[in-house]
Amino acid sequence: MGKLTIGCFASLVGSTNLDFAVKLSAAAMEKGHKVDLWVSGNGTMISIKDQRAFKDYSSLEKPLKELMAKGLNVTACEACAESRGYHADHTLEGVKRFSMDWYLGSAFDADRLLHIGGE
Amino acid sequence: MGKLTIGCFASLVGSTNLDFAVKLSAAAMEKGHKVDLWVSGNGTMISIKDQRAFKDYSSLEKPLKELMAKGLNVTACEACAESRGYHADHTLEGVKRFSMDWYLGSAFDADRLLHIGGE
Amino acid sequence: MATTKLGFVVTRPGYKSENPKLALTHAIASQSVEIYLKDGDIVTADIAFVGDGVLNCLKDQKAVENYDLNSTESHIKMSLLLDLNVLVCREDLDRFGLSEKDIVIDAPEFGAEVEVKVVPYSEISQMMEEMNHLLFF
Amino acid sequence: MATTKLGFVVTRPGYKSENPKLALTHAIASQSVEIYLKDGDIVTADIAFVGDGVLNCLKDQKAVENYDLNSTESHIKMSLLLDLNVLVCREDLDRFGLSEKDIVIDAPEFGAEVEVKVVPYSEISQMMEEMNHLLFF
Amino acid sequence: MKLVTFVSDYKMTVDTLDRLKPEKLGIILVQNGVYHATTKENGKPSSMLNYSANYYVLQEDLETRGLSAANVIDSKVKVIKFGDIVDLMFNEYDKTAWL
Amino acid sequence: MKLVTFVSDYKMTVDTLDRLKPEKLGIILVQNGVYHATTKENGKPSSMLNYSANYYVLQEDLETRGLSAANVIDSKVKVIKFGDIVDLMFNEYDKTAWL
Repeated sequence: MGKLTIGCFASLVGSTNLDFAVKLSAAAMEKGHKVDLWVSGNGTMISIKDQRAFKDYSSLEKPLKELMAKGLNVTACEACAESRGYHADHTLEGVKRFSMDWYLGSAFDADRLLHIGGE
Repeated sequence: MGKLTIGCFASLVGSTNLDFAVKLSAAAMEKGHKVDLWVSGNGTMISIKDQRAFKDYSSLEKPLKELMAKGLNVTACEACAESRGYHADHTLEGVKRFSMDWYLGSAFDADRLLHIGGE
Repeated sequence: MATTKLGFVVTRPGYKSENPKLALTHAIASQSVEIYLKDGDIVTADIAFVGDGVLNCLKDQKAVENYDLNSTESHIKMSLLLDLNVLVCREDLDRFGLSEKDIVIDAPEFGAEVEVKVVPYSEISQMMEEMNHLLFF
Repeated sequence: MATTKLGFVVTRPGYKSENPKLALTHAIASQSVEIYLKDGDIVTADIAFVGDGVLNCLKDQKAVENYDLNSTESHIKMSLLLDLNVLVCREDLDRFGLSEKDIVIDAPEFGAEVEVKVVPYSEISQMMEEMNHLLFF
Repeated sequence: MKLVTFVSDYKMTVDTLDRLKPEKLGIILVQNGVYHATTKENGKPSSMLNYSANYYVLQEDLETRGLSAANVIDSKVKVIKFGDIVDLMFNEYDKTAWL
Repeated sequence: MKLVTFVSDYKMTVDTLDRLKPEKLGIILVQNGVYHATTKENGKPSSMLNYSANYYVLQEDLETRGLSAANVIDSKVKVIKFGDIVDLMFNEYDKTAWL
């Protein structure tokens, strides 16, 4: 079994990129791989707690909590979060916040890396 | 002098669309026009208070406060904000939150409307 | 007693961005705008799908099943229930080899009495001329 | 004692999205990654501008003056100061009628000793082959 | 109608402009749309400049990208500021479109 | 290298794929990229299908858009699920690119 590092830079609600990242994480963990998920830029939106789940907006708090309970490692870019007003006290429990070098550190021993950039 | 309603749907930090909306609001107010600014989707990001101003990220809290003091009317889509975990107690003072019909109500007596959608 | 007409024009395919969906939810909000207006004043919303935007109209969208998200299809049906004018560009459907049978046309299960109108681009152009303001998504 | 090589490939023009800038700030973070690694292990970052991405390299960007935002130019210069390998595709510059004199090449005012390398696409392709992982922005 | 459109991207994903036939058309190049005013590919100007329209490009967005009025390749494109956009919107056109 | 690329848009703003010449190329169509597998314009399939590559399309993203395996226009495009993406990434390819 290997290690997959996913970096996702686009937003939760504005695009389905983060949905994709979370679903791919779940599928990889199901197959026994270890997964690190790094969110940067607007992707840090996933780190906020108490997002209200409406059916008109995608909502990832529940699947994310379930996956973290099973070992998914989620870290948000601290500067990207702070610049958006997402502070430590509003961060979803279990989500870590580090500077950008964390992503590169995770990549160091990753067998595969999927960087979701784009627009 | 007329009334300009601007609707901005893209994010503050991820694109310069909100920068554009704020600069255009300032220019219109300088010429004596009344301006309503509606933010929806990721654009609701502008409504959060205490965004840390780094030079690597665009920061609009200061110019927005100055313009609101001069009469700029800023309203965020409540559902879009709530779905992102942006709650009333973290909203920048002076920014209102209403449902989507507010934007249409503002358009009712607008002489000009600029809807910034796109990606 | 005045009317302001808004034209919502959807030019991009959906789901990757939430904008096509926001076009519909904002257009639907025209039904509750009266609280901001004087008696007798109204705001109307017409919706047009053009270009790659017509792909939003394919029927049988399984967004709830796959992403736990209301489908754009269901928002189009809600627009019909509320008697909004929903236009789809015939030339763009033709370009994609699509026809009325491929897209959402009616919503009897919602109790909607109006239908989606597949029209030549010239009619959408005419609609845009008649509007007071345009909103491109 | 191991090395992991990351290739940051910027394919889009800047400012409208923050992604090209994030490519550079993440590449620069390779200089502080040691805290997460064992002694002797390193992560390297090479940066390539290709396609419309080469437009990020134009010099004299007045982003601070107009948007109170550090320019992509200043991030490229910071990358040079940190001795990162920065490649710009010559064919794409040619396509736009641009040359070395139009783009950021060095950063003596930052004390940088290395320069941006304008290279044929084949060298960028070779770089991508040598990397362990690729990150497209 | 008199329509002023805002073009904010260099590569466009919509072809709306090809079919809009207003009585009067203005095109304001902003954000990465400014490259249409300054950039030739293989010696050819952008096809964005081929419409029968009045063209404008935003000075702030040129400068941010390391460009200036001197880089504008076609004299029909006028360099303007935010205040000019307001005047165009209110005095010369009646509807807007952000594409 | 053995490169698997993810295409998530219908209209692409980058031409990266034209120049990538890996030893082995996989293309996974996801999000609005799935239309490349299902949609003809004026009777012509997307030029995205012209590469010398192994093609895949994500079933969930087809279904979300009102499409299914029955709409896939070229038999060389294989309909897959998230679990299959994981296996492709780990077993068939060594690098990834999200374009």
